[in-house]
Amino acid sequence: MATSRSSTELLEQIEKLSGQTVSDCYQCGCCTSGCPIGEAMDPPPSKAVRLLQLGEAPELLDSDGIWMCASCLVCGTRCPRAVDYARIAEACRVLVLRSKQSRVDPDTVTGPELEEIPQQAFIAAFRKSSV
Amino acid sequence: MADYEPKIVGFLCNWCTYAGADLAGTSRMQYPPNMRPIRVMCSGAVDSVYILRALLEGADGVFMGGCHPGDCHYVSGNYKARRRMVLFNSVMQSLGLESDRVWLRWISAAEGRKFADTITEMTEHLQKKGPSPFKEKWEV
Amino acid sequence: MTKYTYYPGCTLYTKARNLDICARKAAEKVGFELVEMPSWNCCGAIYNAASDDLAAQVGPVRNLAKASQLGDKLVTLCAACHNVLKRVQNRLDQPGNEVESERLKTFVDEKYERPVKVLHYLEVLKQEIGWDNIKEKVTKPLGGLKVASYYGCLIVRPKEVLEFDDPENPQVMDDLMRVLGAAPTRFDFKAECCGGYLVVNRRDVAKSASKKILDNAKAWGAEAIVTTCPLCQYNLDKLRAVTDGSIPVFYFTQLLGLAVGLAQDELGLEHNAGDPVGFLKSKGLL
Amino acid sequence: MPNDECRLTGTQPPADAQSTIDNRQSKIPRVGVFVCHCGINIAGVVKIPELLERVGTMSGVVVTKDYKYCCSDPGQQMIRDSIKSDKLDRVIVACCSPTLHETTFRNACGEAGLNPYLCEIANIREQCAWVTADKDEATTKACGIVRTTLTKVVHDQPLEALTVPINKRALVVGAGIAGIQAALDIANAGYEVVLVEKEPSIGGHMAQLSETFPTLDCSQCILTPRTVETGRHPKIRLMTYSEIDSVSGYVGNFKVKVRQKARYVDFKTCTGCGACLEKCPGRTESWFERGLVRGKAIYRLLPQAVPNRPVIDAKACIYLTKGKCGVCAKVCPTGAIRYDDTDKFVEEEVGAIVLATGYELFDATKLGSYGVGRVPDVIDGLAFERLLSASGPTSGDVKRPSDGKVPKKIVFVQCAGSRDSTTGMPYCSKICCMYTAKQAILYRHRVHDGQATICYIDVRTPGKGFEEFYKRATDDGIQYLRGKVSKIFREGDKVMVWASDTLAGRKVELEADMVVLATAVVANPDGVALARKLKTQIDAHGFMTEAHPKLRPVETLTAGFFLAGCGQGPKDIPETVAQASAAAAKVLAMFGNTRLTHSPTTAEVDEEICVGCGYCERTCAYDAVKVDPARKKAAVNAALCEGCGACAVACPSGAMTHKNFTKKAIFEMADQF
Amino acid sequence: MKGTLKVDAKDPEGTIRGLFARWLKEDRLSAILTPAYSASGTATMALVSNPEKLAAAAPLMPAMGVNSASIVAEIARESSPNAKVGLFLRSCELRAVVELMKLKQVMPDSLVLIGVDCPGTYKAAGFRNVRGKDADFDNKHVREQLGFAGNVDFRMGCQMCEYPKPLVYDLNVGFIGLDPDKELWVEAATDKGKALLEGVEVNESEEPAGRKAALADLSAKRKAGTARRIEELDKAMLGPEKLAQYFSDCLNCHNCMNVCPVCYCRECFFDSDTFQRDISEHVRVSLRKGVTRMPSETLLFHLTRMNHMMTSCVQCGICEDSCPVTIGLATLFKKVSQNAQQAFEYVSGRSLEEPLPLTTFRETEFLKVGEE
Repeated sequence: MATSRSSTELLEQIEKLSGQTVSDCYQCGCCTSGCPIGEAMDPPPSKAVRLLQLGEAPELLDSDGIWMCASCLVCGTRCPRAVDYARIAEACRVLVLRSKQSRVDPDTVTGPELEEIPQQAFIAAFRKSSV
Repeated sequence: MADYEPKIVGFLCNWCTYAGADLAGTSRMQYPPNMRPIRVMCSGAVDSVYILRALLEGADGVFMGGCHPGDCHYVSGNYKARRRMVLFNSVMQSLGLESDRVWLRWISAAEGRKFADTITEMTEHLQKKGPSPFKEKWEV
Repeated sequence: MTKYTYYPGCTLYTKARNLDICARKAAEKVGFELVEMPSWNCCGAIYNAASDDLAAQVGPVRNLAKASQLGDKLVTLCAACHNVLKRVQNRLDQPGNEVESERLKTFVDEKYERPVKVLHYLEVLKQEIGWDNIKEKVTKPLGGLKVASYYGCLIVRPKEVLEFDDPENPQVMDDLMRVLGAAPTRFDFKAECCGGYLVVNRRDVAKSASKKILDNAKAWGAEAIVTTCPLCQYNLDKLRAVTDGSIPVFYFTQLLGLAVGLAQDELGLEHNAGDPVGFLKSKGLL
Repeated sequence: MPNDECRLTGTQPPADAQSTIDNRQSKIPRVGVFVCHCGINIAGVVKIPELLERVGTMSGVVVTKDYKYCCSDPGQQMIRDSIKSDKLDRVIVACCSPTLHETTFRNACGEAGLNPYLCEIANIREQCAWVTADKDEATTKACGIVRTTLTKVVHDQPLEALTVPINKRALVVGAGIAGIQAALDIANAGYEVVLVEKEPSIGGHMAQLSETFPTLDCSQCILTPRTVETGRHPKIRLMTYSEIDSVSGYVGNFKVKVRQKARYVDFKTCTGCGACLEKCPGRTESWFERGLVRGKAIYRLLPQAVPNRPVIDAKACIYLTKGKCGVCAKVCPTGAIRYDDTDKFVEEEVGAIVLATGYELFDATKLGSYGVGRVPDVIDGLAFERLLSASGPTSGDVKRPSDGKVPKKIVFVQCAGSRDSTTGMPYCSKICCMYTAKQAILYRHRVHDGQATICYIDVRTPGKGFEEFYKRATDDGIQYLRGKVSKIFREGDKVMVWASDTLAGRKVELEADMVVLATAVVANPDGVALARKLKTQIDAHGFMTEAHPKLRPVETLTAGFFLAGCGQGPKDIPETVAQASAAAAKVLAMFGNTRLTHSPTTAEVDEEICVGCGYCERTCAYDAVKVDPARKKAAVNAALCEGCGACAVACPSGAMTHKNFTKKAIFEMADQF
Repeated sequence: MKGTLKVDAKDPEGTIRGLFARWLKEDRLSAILTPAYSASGTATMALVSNPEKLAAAAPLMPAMGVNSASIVAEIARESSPNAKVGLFLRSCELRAVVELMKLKQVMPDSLVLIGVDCPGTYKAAGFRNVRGKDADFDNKHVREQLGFAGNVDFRMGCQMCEYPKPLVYDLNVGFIGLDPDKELWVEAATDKGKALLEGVEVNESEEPAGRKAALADLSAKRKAGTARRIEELDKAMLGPEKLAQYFSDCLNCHNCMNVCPVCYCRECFFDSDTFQRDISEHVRVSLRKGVTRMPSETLLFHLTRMNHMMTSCVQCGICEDSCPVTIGLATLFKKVSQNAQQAFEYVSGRSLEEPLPLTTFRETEFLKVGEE
């Protein structure tokens, strides 16, 4: 698999920001198995790490999956190789956000329920997914 | 200092580091010839007086090689060597003497590469440091 | 009466008043006092795990510095605040982290005087007060109410930083419920995620994650759920319409308050969804 | 440029004063140095004539010779001749590593009448010629190596190899299939064996198994003949319900103290009729049945128990705990019950010890998300073996523990604690892939419409017939799902499994009636404790360490201790049996000698100097040094001493000496550069 | 059991002698080792068995000629079940006794360790002149406690001592932080110690706060002083050049070793034939460097000795007192041994249970050593 230069750099940045080493992962899939929102996450954690292992960091940064992780840390807690995917996802989001691209535009979030959602959820959501 | 060649006395434990040095040889790995190997049965059998003797008599460095912790052929000799080394370093540092002329390294029988690299690294390190101040300064 | 510096956080002043009010009043009943920290600021709501993102930690650092001037312990109640403050505190005082720690401290004017132990209210109950002492204060035992204790993710993980309880099968809240006279049920989803803040833009995801939690609690025979996180409470309680059949979700402080004799109007039940009053009456607890 | 030893020739003192040797020796040494070309291996780099010339000037050297291959017959003959004609009393052979030809040349010296320990090797091949390209540098280094060796050889003393008699009895610890096999092999060769087993019956884990992979032989059927043979073998002294209390002595001559646990049943009087077993009201956890059924306080491990005698579990016995009951004593027709029984100690003397302490399964309750202990229908592999076994609690019918229903869907979870460096063990347990496939196949034999799903990370089948067996499993419709299970929980009467299909890249939720965990194999904790007590090496996970991973796989670094079975690492039955026979062969090889030779380069004490401070005693890893408290003198038991030299270094006064590695010798070697 | 003991006639030393007399008379001790004055007034040690002969005993004498652990090693090398000897010794002496017990050079069974507070001592040599004709000098000395910490006439070892109160004892007699004209502090830590206090009128109490504070204060001041001295030492000694200079006067007399209480070998390694070189060796070595200093092994001796006994050094400084060329050994060994012992979390003489650092190890310690 050809690895472009920028993708190598991206991987380096992701590893640095997350403090994780993607080659530690042996693709057992435990993170995906245990992810409480694994069905909705695309790619699911193990596949996301696989993309990084294969040098496909740009594809991962473009994906939905990284925005779905709610940082519940179940994957990292149970990972037999002590890889914390939540931190990898965080690093990916940070890289996107730092290029000034918001995932969620606060103005577009609407709905009658918004009145009753605890504000911590808004702060968290916008901190995680908006510039 | 161009013609300065560091002299290193090496104490190699019979079971791991000596065998590792043999493996470096069998694999034809080249390393500088500055180290004179002395085969001892165990790193736990290297007395600090040997190291001091070598240093005071003009060696520029002393190398000690033993089995990795947990792998000692004699159960725990390398753990004892490690404690001796802690004491030795503490005494040297308390006196303001360089303890980086004395290297203790764990090198197994399978680590020929590591042996060759370590001796190369140590020789280069001592080359950079220059001759041991001990040999001249402690004479008349 | 021992006084503790208390950090309520924003949600406890608004949407989760029912978590906070009972906590303060119940504390006095069981023998300690929560003294609210003056001029606290937002904790940030979520911990930023990127290794270089120091700016995100400034808010919590300021809170911790202020708290350090008041004492060596800081009590939290909201699971999110607890998670953030505890993790930032860890970052400040972890050996080997001195350089970063010093940098962080330079961001705020307040002097960080000493390491502050960030304690969750439940930890205060267990470690500082003790179950036996609480048991003595129970005037209205909960009559064997079958409750499933739901901890969520934020107070148990990461385990080595939070040092709260077993992250797979935590027990603290179960123990408390037992002391209060309830019958905690087994429950396999004690520490699974409810979907958290995804409810803001991915309501569907939060709904399905919450449904699994509620389903499992009901499968184990739970009549009610207790929790300590406003967001968990919201996702489980307000979103429960999605589940077939209702099961009330209380804050543990509400049941604590009830058991130690707070009056009905002190429990903040009006902030819960459904008919919690009717439920408690049907169980003979009101 | 040649070193200073050559410059010294100009100031050579008169012969009677010239000596670098120990002053205690009156004789001036006559050292012969023989330089081997090793074809071009040495001679191609080291300048042999220059080396010979420089070495020839060194003090003490009386002759230098070189030869193309010193290790050849003519080469050895050259050395032998020179020893005689040049009246040599020391020999240095400058050649390859001593690990290759030290023995060769020492023997050659011995044949010429020179004490072999006065011959030393200067390693100028592996540590000089082969690692140094520059010829001058190599020559100088070779010269230095010879000089260092010369310094040693002149300090060497003639030594006699020690010999000790061998007590030709063996102790085998653990009577699983490994211990049984080793004991039978040794006993069948005509030597006595003491076989110690901590459980009341022999057989170990193999007795728990249903059928074995990949042949599906009935485990009981192939094991029972062996256990019966062991039980009545005239050369095997079987000590069940017993543990090793202590071992002292050394290879060939161990003294073993065995603690025979109180059985409360007189084995001589008991006929094994089993009347007591039926009436006993006391209940206990059954180790053998993996908690699937409650055992009785008086029990036999299994119906085919060897010896076929019950014992009483004192913790569960109502009479022994509360003083009431006594039913077993009342119904026993031969009056064999002894409530006043106590632990007894028996001493045995043996020459060799085989450690076959076996394995246990990882404590799966530590895998918090797998629900073990919370969800009754999550069991481990050994428990499932009991469910499959015809002699098990369900007579071989697969029924789940919670309600006795026949499970229609079983999920098998592999790597439950294996290959997991965070909550489990980092290694692969080696046998689980195969036994899981076997269990799934056997389940489908018992429950024809049953569905079996195996969640795995990688399927590992390196063994004869293994890959074929794996194919048999997939052919049988057993579903393999690649992905490690994260969570197991109960919902109603179903067991839910959160798995994933990494090949399809998605999360999967499985609904099952029962879940079987292939829990990691770990070293038996009792074996780990024993290894610690015996000071034999164990690895980070408690598995006993072999002397060499390739070439000495059944020996330990402690002479006289041998390894067999899973105590050394996870392995299947054929491998275990092979290793047990190998260990037995090693014991027999030892017993083939009348005496054992032991290297004489041991420690010795100069009593004149020793003040009995005990540094040496506390340093020795082999208990070979003891200080006599009354005399305040240390003494070395040469048979126990492995010759590491640590005690000599620990001794500050120099009272302790390591023979032929004396402080004076090494002290002066450190000065030769 | 602990508490205060009333002092009669403003004579604390006399009160202690009274205790000695009682123990000897009642056969609780067969003899007691105590500081004493010889007939000519020199400071020495005495083994007193006859209570009538106690007049010379000077339990509070502020002078030290040898570290008495050496004496104890002579008299208690073997256990002697019938004798019961009390050792009335100072902290550094008892710490050395403890090390020697671990080194099996002192048998504990027939000994009772009676510790006494020691605020510092003068050298025994010449002490006669310091004391003059003042028979009450010793009592005066303990009364005027203010100068303890800063007394520059004390032995250098004492000036750096941070353990004025012994660490291991059966019975401890103290006066620091009390008014010794009125009362002494006694504290029995073991049954042996309690047996000595039986029948003695002790006013039982907890250790007075004032005493604790005084001890801590003395200790702290000494530590600060030590730090200063080590700083000065470093200026004079650190590095190969200066170190050689520091030891350049050494005569190789080995006095420092001979008086050292924890240098317990019968024959020093340095007197063994390992160090005997013949003329050709000497010439060879000289040839290599062009010139060799003779005697040749002085630095090797000191460095090796440090490797041999720094973990057991009790920092009493008696080596310095005995050095004929006044090499500053006390401060040097204070620094080196303190560092060495800290590396192993060991304090020599602190406890009988702690194993000697070089006789033990943990698999998980010093993980960086050998791994760089």
